[in-house]
Amino acid sequence: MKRRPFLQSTLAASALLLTGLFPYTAQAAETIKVGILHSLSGTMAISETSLKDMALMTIDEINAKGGLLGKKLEPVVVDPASNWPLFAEKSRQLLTQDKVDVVFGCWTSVSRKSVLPVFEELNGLLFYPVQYEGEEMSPNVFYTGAAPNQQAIPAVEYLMSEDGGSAKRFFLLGTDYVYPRTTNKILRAFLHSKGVADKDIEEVYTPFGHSDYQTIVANIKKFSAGGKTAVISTVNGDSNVPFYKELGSQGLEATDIPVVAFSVGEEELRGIDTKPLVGQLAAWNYFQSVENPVNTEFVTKWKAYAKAKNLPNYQTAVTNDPMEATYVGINMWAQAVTKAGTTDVDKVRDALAGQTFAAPSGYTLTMDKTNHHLHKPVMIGEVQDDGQFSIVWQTEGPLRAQPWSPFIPGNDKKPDYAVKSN
Amino acid sequence: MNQPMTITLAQKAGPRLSLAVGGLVLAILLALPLLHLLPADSALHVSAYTLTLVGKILCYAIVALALDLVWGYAGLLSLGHGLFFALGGYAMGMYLMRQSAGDGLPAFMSFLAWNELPWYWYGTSSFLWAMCLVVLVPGLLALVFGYFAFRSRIKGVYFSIITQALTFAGMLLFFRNETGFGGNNGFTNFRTILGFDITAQGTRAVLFLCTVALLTGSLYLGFRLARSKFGRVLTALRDAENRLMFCGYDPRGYKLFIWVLSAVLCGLAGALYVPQVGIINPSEMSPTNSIEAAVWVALGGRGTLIGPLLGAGLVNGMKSWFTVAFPEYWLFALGALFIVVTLYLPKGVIGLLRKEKEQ
Amino acid sequence: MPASLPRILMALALLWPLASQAGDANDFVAANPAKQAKLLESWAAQPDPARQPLLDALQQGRVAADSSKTAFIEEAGNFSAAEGEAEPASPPKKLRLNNRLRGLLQTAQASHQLLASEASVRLAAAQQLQKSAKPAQLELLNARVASEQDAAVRDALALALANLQLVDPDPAVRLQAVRLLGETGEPLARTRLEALLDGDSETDAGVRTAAETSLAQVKRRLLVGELLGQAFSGLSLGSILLLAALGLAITFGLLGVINMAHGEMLMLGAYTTYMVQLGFQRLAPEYLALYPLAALPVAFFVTAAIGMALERTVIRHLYGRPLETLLATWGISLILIQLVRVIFGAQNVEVANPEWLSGGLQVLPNLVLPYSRIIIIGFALFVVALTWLLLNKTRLGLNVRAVTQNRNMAACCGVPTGRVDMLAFGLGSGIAGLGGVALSQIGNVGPDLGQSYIIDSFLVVVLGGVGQLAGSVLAAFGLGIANKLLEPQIGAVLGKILILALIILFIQKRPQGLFALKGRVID
Amino acid sequence: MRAAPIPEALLDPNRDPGGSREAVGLGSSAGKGLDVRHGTILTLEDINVSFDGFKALTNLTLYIGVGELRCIIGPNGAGKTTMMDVITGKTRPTSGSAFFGETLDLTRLSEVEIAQAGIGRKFQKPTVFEALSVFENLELALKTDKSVWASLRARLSGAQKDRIDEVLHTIRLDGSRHRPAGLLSHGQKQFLEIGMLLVQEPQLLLLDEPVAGMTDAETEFTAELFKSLARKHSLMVVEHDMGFVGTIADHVTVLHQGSVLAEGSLEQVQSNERVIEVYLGR
Repeated sequence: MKRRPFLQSTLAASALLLTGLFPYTAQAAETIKVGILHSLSGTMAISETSLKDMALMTIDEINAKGGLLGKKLEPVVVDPASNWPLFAEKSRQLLTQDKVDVVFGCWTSVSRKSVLPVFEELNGLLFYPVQYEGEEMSPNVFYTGAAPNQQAIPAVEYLMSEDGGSAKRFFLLGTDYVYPRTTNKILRAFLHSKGVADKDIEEVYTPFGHSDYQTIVANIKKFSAGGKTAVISTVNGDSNVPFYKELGSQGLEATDIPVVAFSVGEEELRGIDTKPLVGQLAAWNYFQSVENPVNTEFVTKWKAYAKAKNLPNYQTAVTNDPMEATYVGINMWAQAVTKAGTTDVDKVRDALAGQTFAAPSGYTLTMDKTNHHLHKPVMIGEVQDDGQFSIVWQTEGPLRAQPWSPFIPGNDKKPDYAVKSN
Repeated sequence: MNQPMTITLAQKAGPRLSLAVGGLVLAILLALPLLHLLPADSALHVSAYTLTLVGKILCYAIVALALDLVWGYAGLLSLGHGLFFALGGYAMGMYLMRQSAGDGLPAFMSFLAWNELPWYWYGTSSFLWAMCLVVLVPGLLALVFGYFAFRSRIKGVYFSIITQALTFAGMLLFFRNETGFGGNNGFTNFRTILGFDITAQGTRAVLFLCTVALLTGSLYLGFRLARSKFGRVLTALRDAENRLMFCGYDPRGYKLFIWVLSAVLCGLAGALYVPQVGIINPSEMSPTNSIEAAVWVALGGRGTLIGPLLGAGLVNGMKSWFTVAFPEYWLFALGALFIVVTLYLPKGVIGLLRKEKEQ
Repeated sequence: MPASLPRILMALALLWPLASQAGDANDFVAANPAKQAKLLESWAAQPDPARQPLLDALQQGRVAADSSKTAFIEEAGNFSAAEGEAEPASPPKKLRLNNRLRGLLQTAQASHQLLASEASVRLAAAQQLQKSAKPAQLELLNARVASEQDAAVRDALALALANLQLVDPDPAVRLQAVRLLGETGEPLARTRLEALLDGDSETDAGVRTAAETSLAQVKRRLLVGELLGQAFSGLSLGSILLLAALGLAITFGLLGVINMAHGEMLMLGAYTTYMVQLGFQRLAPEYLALYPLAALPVAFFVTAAIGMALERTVIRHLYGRPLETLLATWGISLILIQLVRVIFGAQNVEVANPEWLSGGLQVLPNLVLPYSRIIIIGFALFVVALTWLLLNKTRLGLNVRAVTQNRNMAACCGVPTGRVDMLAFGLGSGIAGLGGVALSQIGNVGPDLGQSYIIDSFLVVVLGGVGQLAGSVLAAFGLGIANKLLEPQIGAVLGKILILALIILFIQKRPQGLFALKGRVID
Repeated sequence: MRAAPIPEALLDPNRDPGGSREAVGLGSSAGKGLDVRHGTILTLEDINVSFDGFKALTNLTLYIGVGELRCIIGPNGAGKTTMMDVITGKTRPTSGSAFFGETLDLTRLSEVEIAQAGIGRKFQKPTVFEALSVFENLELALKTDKSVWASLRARLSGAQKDRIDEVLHTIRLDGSRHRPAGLLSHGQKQFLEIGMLLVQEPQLLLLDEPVAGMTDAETEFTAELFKSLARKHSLMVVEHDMGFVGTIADHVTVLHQGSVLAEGSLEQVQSNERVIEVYLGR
């Protein structure tokens, strides 16, 4: 009786399996395929989903202007589900099965490290939009986020300046993984070079997903009794809320002990009541509150897009640094394709060197001629009660990235141009 | 559930058919790497993507089988098998890192400004020693943990929860840069294995064949165990441990044997997984992964040998397909699948197939 | 440097009365940040009650400037000139202060508030000055100590003064200041006293000895505060673990369902809180502060209803097959997470603490007990008591216990087992929902909220002994305190690993948990 | 409370308890190593067990002779099952001594060691390996090397197969040898469990309510079976069914509130005033 449906479902299941193994390849080449490799589920979805939407918006925008080389761009969205080996698998799929010409994606360093060998093996092209710890320069990756010298070091310089509160002691707080550890290593070397002694630097790490900051905040308080203290936070996304809430409830204000964060932007602040946070700092290369016509247009477009696509909570849609980096990356790639007249990876790579783009940050950003990183301005923003940042300090102009930080021994021998890691 | 019965049943239902299907699958699996060696423009060429994807799923299938040996047969649900898998993978990864580092230190260490290898890295440049570690590390950990757990007669949910705690602790430990395994980035960027380029078609094909061999070997081992008196003691242990003790059997030895065997199989699967996938990092130890492995087994049908393999293939195949076709909805599909299977297919997919055969 | 700066400021201060007439507000608005800082410092040394409205407006961020750098003060959306009569030449833009200015502003405010009529305001001001008084304020403080009537305020002022007197040229003054500092428990006093121990900075041996004595006293008081703080944070962490685990103690402990979707019940409770908050914002903004109270029953019933629906549709088919409930509930949990992600977005949503849950109670100078945490501890105990009463003193509780102990027998006795199962599962889920409300006040509210608590919750229930409410309570507080004792010693990461290892060892020792029922072995 | 009187039979060195001196050498059931010089196979002296303050056994003293068939009766909660738990090592007494033969200290041995030493137990609720066939159940119970390594290489010898067939016949389950044990009726499961005890060849059999749920015919058959087992083996039967007890027992021990209330033949026990008081109420 039940036999037929069962058989059918089994057949259907095996069909699913087969299509999974052998995805249909390529249609005609009327479009240029663009891969988007951001986690839409799992722990990283919180950060990466908006980058996917931003990429789609930018692609729409380019298509609205007639596409590239007379062809439309066709986005191919996949979900690596915050699973690092899946990132490698998906990138291979994008490059060999879907035959995309470029991929925009990844957030965490580990996901980038996971796909890197694939991109190098298949000579693909990846645009990576997030600030990271540096120590990498692959010919197959363009890094549109900040290297440590484009974010962390200027932030600390600001804290040591009179306007930043002339901090003498530094509490380096991070989640225990590679980016915070490396950044703090660089910062410690930098602080040493500025004459800060080891007794005035405290490094504390918490496990992933840590949510109880009572002891740590108490320790910060204790540490701060020894002199003007600043906290440099590389706490990972989700742990920030309990950390800031604890700061607020133990009565630590930014005027006493400023906290500068490298992973807290507008998007993260959407999930936090910012009133107790006013005055806390963040260092980025872009803030939504930057005032210039390019940014005004950028923000307006994004809000309109969010509303049109009915994204969740579109009423409070914001832009942030990695979104801007995604936007800049796609546009630079488009310019390079136009310049090269082809989507061929080697030609586009050559065309990208020295490419410039008037970015929403208000600066004309340049892709470095050799090191695959963007020249970026650095801005320090203070949290306002409306969830935006007011910019209290910024660099004169864009800085060249130093992916091989001079503060890490041995890096002086590293070449200043991209070479395959293999 | 009823393993010995099902075996007899399968025999009755036509060993020829089972053998034919099994042989066909094996033939396809053996053909895949050979087809991969064909030139890329050939119509029959199997892409590296397909090969690594199938290779990955086969590794998962071994894990499922190993888990089924302890869960389906001995009734011990481990929610920490990801740990053994990852440990095997890390042991292999250490060797691969040493290979790509040449005479120097692995990249992540020089980056931490370490000047010499930690003691546990000694000898990892030797493939042989790395292979020993692949077996020894998960095996010894399982032995020590199992010895204490079974001595205290921890079973059921308690056992599941402490295995989960174990793998969670392992994950936190490996997350730390200081532990000396590359922190959350783990190991990537492997170059050569035994001197062969890891991305070469030939190397891929050989690795794939090794995986098929390990899978067939484990399957054969499982089959022999299940048909031996040992297998029947395990079944008895699962259903009525007290009765078995009063028959004069010491359950600890039996549990420990199958538990360690299962951990070692997982370690081996992990060791084959790493060079094919190209990365090993602590998220393999996350409790979620281990729960997922339990789901493969339940989905396929536990207490059978083929069921877990089917389950691993089905879930991972679906995952690969869904995450491309409907990226936002694949969790719904996966979740619904679990519910439907537990509610309507208590014996898993294999139970369903058997029912078909019976009619 | 420390000597020359006051002198310059004094000189400035002498000039000030003249300049002041030109309009503080307009001066401030026209100045660059460095000059603004100087202005604030001088105001702090020379308080003038007439400046109070300006300072208030600055602190509340209501000061704006037009293009001609004329100062305006915003009042309910309208801008009026801060000084004299003027119309804005362009739409005024609000002045943004940076941290440094905000700090100086606080000090200036405190100086001005020393002149306030209420003693409590003066006291708070004096306490603020203990932290931030600048040498330039020495004269002001001296004058205020002399004229202050209220004893408490005078003591506080004396202390603020003592901080400045540590560098007084007169050893006798320094000695007195050192003695005074010895009577406090301020972490800052410790640093200041430590600086005096060194022969280079403090030449007088008598002062040095007194500093040593005072330092010992301060350290003792600080230690007390630290220990109390540790104990409190242990209790607080315990109460959070308890709230997270309590629902599970029912669904898993009593019903035997390995409820992997328990974390999602917490998450749904937290999202319900978010929705209630939104509702209040839209419909009754005047009662917004009460939204957490309103969220409690709502969250309870919402999650209980979802729990009951799940029980009726899925879980009731799985009783007696505990390991299969694990798989089914895991599926449910995946679906719920993704559902929330699709509806509310992957990002965290904002759940703000109302006024009465923000800030903390200053018990000792180095010990603040956050109100939210105090209330959560109380709330956890309240929920435990409620659950205990429900299970032990009501008909429902009796039925639940009967069903969980012997389903068939209970059915024979006329207990409607289906209904009881449903209600019990609903109760467990509802309690998880209550836990979610509490968690939303201290952590983030996002789709993954539940995932971060599920492992801890299971550990608490298992450690306490399945089916033992008291065991869960003890396990939660035990884990919380152990965690907080270990954290300062070996760091949060190793601490967590060690705790997990200890739990594994403990279960070896007592496989049935803390509170296992001993008895005849039932087969 | 005074210790219960020791049966005369056991005190008299000239008498063979149960007439089974020679039973020691009979079959393989008499373990090679077991020292039963004094004719006592089980000695329990002053056993106390308490669970969280509740005293389950109080100064229990009991002796079972070699080849004896002893029935234990007593109201619910008298401590019958707890006593079996103590003998089989499942529960450790708080004080007192328990010896199997003259030398094996049961309080120091694990359950498995006790089972291997030659004490078999049948549970109150029939417990068989439901997923295995009847034959496989017996195969597992069969007296043989039970270590992991042995089980990996185990093959049944002809003699072992014959032994299983023989027992299958005895317990009247020859027809169901390949049926999964889970599909047997309640009574059949009882027999299967008894069969498993038989192939295990213990010297002392502990049987907890063996005829519960059996038809009259089955009960009768069981009584015959037990009587034939006595002498070759020692049996301790816990039973409520007085009729059954009457047909099989030479000696009856009455337990009450964790200690021995009376001991002797069924008639002696039934006429004991204290027993009447306990069973019938004051």
